[in-house]
Amino acid sequence: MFIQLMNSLALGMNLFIIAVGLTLIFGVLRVINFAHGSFFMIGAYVLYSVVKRTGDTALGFWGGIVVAMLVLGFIAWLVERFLLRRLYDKEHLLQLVFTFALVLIVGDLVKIIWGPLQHSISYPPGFGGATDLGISRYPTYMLFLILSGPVIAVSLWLILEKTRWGRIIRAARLDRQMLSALGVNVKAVYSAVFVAGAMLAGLGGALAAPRLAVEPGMDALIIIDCFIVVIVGGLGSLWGSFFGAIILGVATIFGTLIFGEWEIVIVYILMVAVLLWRPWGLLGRIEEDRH
Amino acid sequence: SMSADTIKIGVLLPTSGGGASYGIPAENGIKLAINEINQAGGVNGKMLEYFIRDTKLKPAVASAAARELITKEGVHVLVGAVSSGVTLAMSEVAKQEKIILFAPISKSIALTESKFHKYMFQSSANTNIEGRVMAGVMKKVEAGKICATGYDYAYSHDFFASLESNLEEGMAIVDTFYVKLGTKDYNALISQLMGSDCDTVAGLIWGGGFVSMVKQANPFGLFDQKKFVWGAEVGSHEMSNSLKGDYPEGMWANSYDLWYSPLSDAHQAFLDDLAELEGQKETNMYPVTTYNAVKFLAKAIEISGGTDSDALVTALEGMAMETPLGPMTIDPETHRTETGEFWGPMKKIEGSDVLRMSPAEYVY
Amino acid sequence: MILNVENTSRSFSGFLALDNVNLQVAEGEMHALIGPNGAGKTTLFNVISGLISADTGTVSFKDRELSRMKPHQIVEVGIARSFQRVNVFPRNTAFENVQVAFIARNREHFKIFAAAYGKYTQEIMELLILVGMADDASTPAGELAHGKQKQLELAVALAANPALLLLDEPTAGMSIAETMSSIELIRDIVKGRNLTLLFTEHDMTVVFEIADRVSVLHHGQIIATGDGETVRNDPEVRRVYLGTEESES
Amino acid sequence: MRPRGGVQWTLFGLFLVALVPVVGERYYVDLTTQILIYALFALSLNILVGYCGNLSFGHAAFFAIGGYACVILTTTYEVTLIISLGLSVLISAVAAAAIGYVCVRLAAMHFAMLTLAFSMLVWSIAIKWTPVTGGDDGFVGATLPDLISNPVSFFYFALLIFSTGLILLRVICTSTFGRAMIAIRENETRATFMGMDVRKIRLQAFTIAGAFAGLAGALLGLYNRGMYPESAFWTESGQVLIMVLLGGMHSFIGPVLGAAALYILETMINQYTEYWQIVLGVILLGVVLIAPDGLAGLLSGFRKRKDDSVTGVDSE
Amino acid sequence: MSLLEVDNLHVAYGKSQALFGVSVEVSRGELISLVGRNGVGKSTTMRGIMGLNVPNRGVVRWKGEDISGRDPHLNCRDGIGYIPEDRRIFSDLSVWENLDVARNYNATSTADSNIAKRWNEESVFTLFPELADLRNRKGGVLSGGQQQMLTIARSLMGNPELLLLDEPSEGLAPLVVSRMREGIEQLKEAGLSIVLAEQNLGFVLALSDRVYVLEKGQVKYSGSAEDLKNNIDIQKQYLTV
Ligand SMILES: Nc1ncnc2c1ncn2[C@@H]1O[C@H](COP(=O)(O)OP(=O)(O)OP(=O)(O)O)[C@@H](O)[C@H]1O
Ligand SMILES: Nc1ncnc2c1ncn2[C@@H]1O[C@H](COP(=O)(O)OP(=O)(O)OP(=O)(O)O)[C@@H](O)[C@H]1O
Ligand SMILES: [Mg+2]
Ligand SMILES: [Mg+2]
Repeated sequence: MFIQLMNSLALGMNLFIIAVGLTLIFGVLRVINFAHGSFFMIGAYVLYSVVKRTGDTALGFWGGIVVAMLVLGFIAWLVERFLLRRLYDKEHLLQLVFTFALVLIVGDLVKIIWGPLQHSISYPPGFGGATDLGISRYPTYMLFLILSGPVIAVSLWLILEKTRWGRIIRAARLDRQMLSALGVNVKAVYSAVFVAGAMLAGLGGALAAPRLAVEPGMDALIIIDCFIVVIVGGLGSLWGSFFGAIILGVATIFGTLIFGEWEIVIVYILMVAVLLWRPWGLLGRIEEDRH
Repeated sequence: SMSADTIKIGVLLPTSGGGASYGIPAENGIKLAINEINQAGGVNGKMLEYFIRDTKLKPAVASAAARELITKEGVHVLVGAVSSGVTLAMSEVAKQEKIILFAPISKSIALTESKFHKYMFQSSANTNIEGRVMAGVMKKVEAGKICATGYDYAYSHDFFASLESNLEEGMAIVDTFYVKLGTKDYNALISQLMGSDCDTVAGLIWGGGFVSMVKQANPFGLFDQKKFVWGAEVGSHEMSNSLKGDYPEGMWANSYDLWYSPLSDAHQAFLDDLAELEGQKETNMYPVTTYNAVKFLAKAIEISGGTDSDALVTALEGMAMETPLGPMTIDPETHRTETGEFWGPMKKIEGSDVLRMSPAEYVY
Repeated sequence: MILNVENTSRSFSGFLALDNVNLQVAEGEMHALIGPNGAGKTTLFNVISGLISADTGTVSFKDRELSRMKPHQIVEVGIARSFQRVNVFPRNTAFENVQVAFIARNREHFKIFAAAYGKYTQEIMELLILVGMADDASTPAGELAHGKQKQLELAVALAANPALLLLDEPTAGMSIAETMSSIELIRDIVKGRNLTLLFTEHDMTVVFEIADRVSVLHHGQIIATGDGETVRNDPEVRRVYLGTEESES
Repeated sequence: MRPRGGVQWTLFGLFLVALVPVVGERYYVDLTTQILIYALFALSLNILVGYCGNLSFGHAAFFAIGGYACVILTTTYEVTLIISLGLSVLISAVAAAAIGYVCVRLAAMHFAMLTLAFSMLVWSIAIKWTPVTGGDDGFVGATLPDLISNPVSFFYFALLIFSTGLILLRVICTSTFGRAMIAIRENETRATFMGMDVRKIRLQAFTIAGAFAGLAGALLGLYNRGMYPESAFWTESGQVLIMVLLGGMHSFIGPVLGAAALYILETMINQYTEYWQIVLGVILLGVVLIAPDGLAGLLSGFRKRKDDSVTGVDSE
Repeated sequence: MSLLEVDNLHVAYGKSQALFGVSVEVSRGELISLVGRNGVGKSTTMRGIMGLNVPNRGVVRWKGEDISGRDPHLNCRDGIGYIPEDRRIFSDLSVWENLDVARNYNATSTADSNIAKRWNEESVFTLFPELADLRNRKGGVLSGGQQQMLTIARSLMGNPELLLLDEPSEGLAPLVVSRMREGIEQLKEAGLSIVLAEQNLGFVLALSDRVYVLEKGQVKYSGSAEDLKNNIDIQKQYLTV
């Protein structure tokens, strides 16, 4: 039972790290970024490339994570600066087609660069085994995931709520034009948010990589989980996606244990149930998307 | 491109997304077979040509592409696909259009049982055979109480049914744990396996899922607890290559082909040619399956003297052929040929960080 | 009394926006609701029209209790409203804006086989002429000048054929010229069609020009009711709302 | 403003399509049949997205329900074609009404995500309910009456159904109900205070859209002689949504163009390269950046009447 | 040299042209008003100056430099403050946060201007004392008048030299209107230059140095407030019935 709870948390925290970027981007840019899964995938692949060169060293792994985030930041900057930016004042939904196009392109590029076969990354040195927690032994890397989730959540929360930067980001999601008339370079804010969201996806991908096969198609699987997390938690809400991720983690693990292969149905029933109980998600607010 | 007077083979394989790791290597087998045949002067003086379409792992897409290949490109036979659902959908098109569909990879028994029709041929080891083969392995490892695990879909269900019915006295499946197809998190399953009092685990989780499962189970020490017999071709070189030292040592696993374990000179020659085509000594396991399929079809065309489907069916029924993996014969009743697979325990080899099947035995 | 608001309160997370309000509006009367910013005027309109619910108290219209009704049902019993901030269908033409109102009024919004084209052309044009917008029929509402949009809102509200009209600051943001003509227009329509009017306004010229009676809301409470003169001279109203110099014009 | 403006053009277009089997090879007959099916599917979605302003990510659910219902009825229960077609439309409509009843309580993205959740529920049921649906292998081998079992006769059958659907949807969109949907899309609060029961109208739109999606799904099931769970998967909903957006959601006929364009692109590129994703992706990027009003917007750009396409009322 | 010079400005919304060559000039310390009926282009002129609408013809000169079509945030950093007619408070942010977002850390313009006062929370709270009590309340739930004060205060946080003030009295209670008037007078005394758009003629005439009368996107009359007060013809023709 204890192990299962820990498992749920580890899964949930990993999902949170990936999904929080999605909710951040949606919260400010109002773009539903289908390419978020693609960013996740690139993160994992970049880490793979780095580790392949450096061998299984600590520096290789942790440095690779940083490289993965930087690469994604750069890609996201290019995408935002030269393409996405031109769509903000166009028909809103067309951004969906845009991000869908990105998914297609990245899908093929990954196949071209890294080949069609699956790859695997070892746990970083010192994280491959289990740690004694008194009650039982538990995989060290998963403990690390469980701890890194709240760290990222709290840091993001501090940035958003307690810094001027965060206030500007929150204002940008409310009224972009007015903010610009108040002397804030909103274009740069949008760029920064998109880049930050993509870097978080890359971080999530890199952190998840040692526990997964790095292979084409991993983008399509993760994005739907991210959607569930973000919707259950409440669109655009940081803590919402935190708790949404934990709920999905619990539902997946305990769903499998209790309902076996019917877990597939359970997760969606749960999502429907949450939305019926709280239409705007756990911590979401009513969307004023008209006017 | 080539003249209208070629023999055209329509190939349907997943080449994008999650299916690419099967489809793209499988295409190499087609290329190799066609190159060989064309260099030897073709079939009855005609060159072979193939047209490949991505199934995108979607049955409806595959059906439409199959129809397009037949009506637009005018292909004479079809080869494919990987996943059973997709192959079944294509089989329906083959039936309507009266074009042979040769399935070298899909293991569904429905193809040649409940949904059987005249134009359907299958050269993979289907779940009936695979289950029987695995039962043999179980005997070898003295499996005792078995718990079975696999993705929740027809392949696993059929497979375990066959395994169960072929098990020796004193062995039985005591627990069965299905997980949803495409699962990324195996922690619940790992706990269930660790909690079960079985002696041996019979596994069918394949591809990237197997990688994830192993990576997640290693820190828990799952693989030290029980014996493991794993189907679904996770014994392939590709798989051990990607997992390297993380691969659970001692696990019994299988593979369509092994570049380091030639069965014969003919097999070695095939592997050498493939190595040249792929530009790597350590070749993939899928090419041999599609290679054989093309060879069968080419021979049937040669014998029947044309591309008329009905004549081809007649030629294929009962056809025997030497293949890199030894002699194969198509049963005239079931339209199937028994393909074996390499089975053996995975061992660390000195001087390499990749595990190998040792000893590898070709069984069917 | 056509409209009867009794002991109505409403709070927003602890803040009491309406505090035990009692308000009666007589049939055929033009009743102004004034008060400082944040007094609760719009909130009261929202309660009457069903956009938000009251915490306590009752609202009845022609002796029918409104509290349990949904907004569209309240429209059906004869209450139409305009909004403080202009609220039209910006991408549709003025004509289409009014047409939709007619469709709704005649409960044709569920009919999938009743062709909309050309429907109610005559009624719509009459109404547009009435509010002085005959020339703007085919202009998208979003491109109309502010004042015209307010007039369009009036036309839309009238299309519902209401007995009671709730107008939230009908002349806010209008130029002097437009304010003057709007006053005329509203007065003519209300009297001509025998409607009852309840409106809010910060322009005292408008208030004292057309209101038969005035109620003053302050901190969610009605602090004075009466004819224009009485209210204008009420010291409390002067203190919290009008100030010493009551209005510029 | 005149709704009749495009009728001649539409009839002419249908007439041209009807000529395909006469002038074109078998392949083009097949291709057109599939485009007609997806065009009908996209048209049905546009009721929701373009007219009612409700973004649905789960429209494939009704497509799949209609498809499964039809093949199961004709094959397992041997019901005659016309009756099973009618029944599958009815079943999808009922399913849409039930699911819609819950979904229309939400707006915007939440509505979108709830529809997504329901469609994934339908998908997982299609996979798990093996005795009826054939499970993950799909329902294969549906029987077809001889009358439509040949590709050309099936083509005319599909064209007939498509035309009927097109005309019915056109009538619905230009009806007073159509105006009400547009009003809700433009400004829900205002529509409410005109006396409209917004939820009911949205539910009605959802049901109608589901019914026509079911009809399109039934056609696909018959055409493929089988139905597969993939048809309910969210990517299928995503694809049809892209068709609508690509074609232009503020125009009645836009989704048809979008469906044709995307379907042809996907098939054609798959024929020329294994790297179809990258080619299609780049083309989509180009379209989005060059023609942000969709293909219909691009076309109507040539024909000055842009104001109509903005109101979304009467453009063709 | 004038502080702001608008020369022959043309602005369109999509295909519909709203301004047809508006020319306006503002000197340091001056308060000028734009008046006219609804829809004549007062707000559009301001939006054109601010860079929120890109002019299709004409020039906006700020301290002699051509700034037409430049990004609004650069104009703001250069000393132009904008107060829109619809207020546009950041509803989810508290009053203090609304102010903080608009803070201009590198208000270089202030150094070389003759504005004595450098605005910060304290000084705006002194100007609008009721905001001080509301500093932790969310902007979205303020009443209309409070929001109007916050909008002005927010704009001041950028330490502008010129304020574009669009209909500050709309929707305000009479008492607040007169306080607003005092507030604007204070700003003017503090050395700010102001462009005011207003319907309330009394308000305009009492405050302005000069007045521009607009009609259909063009300036039809300009002169001192005094002159306009006496020019009943112009008033009749463009302002009243
Ligand atoms: N949804 C809400 N949540 C919290 N407070 C609210 C809400 N709606 C209104 N209020 C508060 O209720 C009070 C009354 O607001 P209301 O809009 O009714 O004022 P009003 O009299 O119409 O003012 P004005 O003349 O400025 O329009 C205000 O203090 C406002 O902040
Ligand atoms: N977003 C817009 N889209 C299209 N046209 C617009 C838009 N905003 C304003 N207009 C048009 O531009 C013209 C000028 O409008 P503007 O808002 O500048 O006038 P104004 O003088 O400020 O009026 P008001 O006193 O009502 O605020 C008007 O005809 C108006 O209809
Ligand atoms: Mg109000
Ligand atoms: Mg204005």
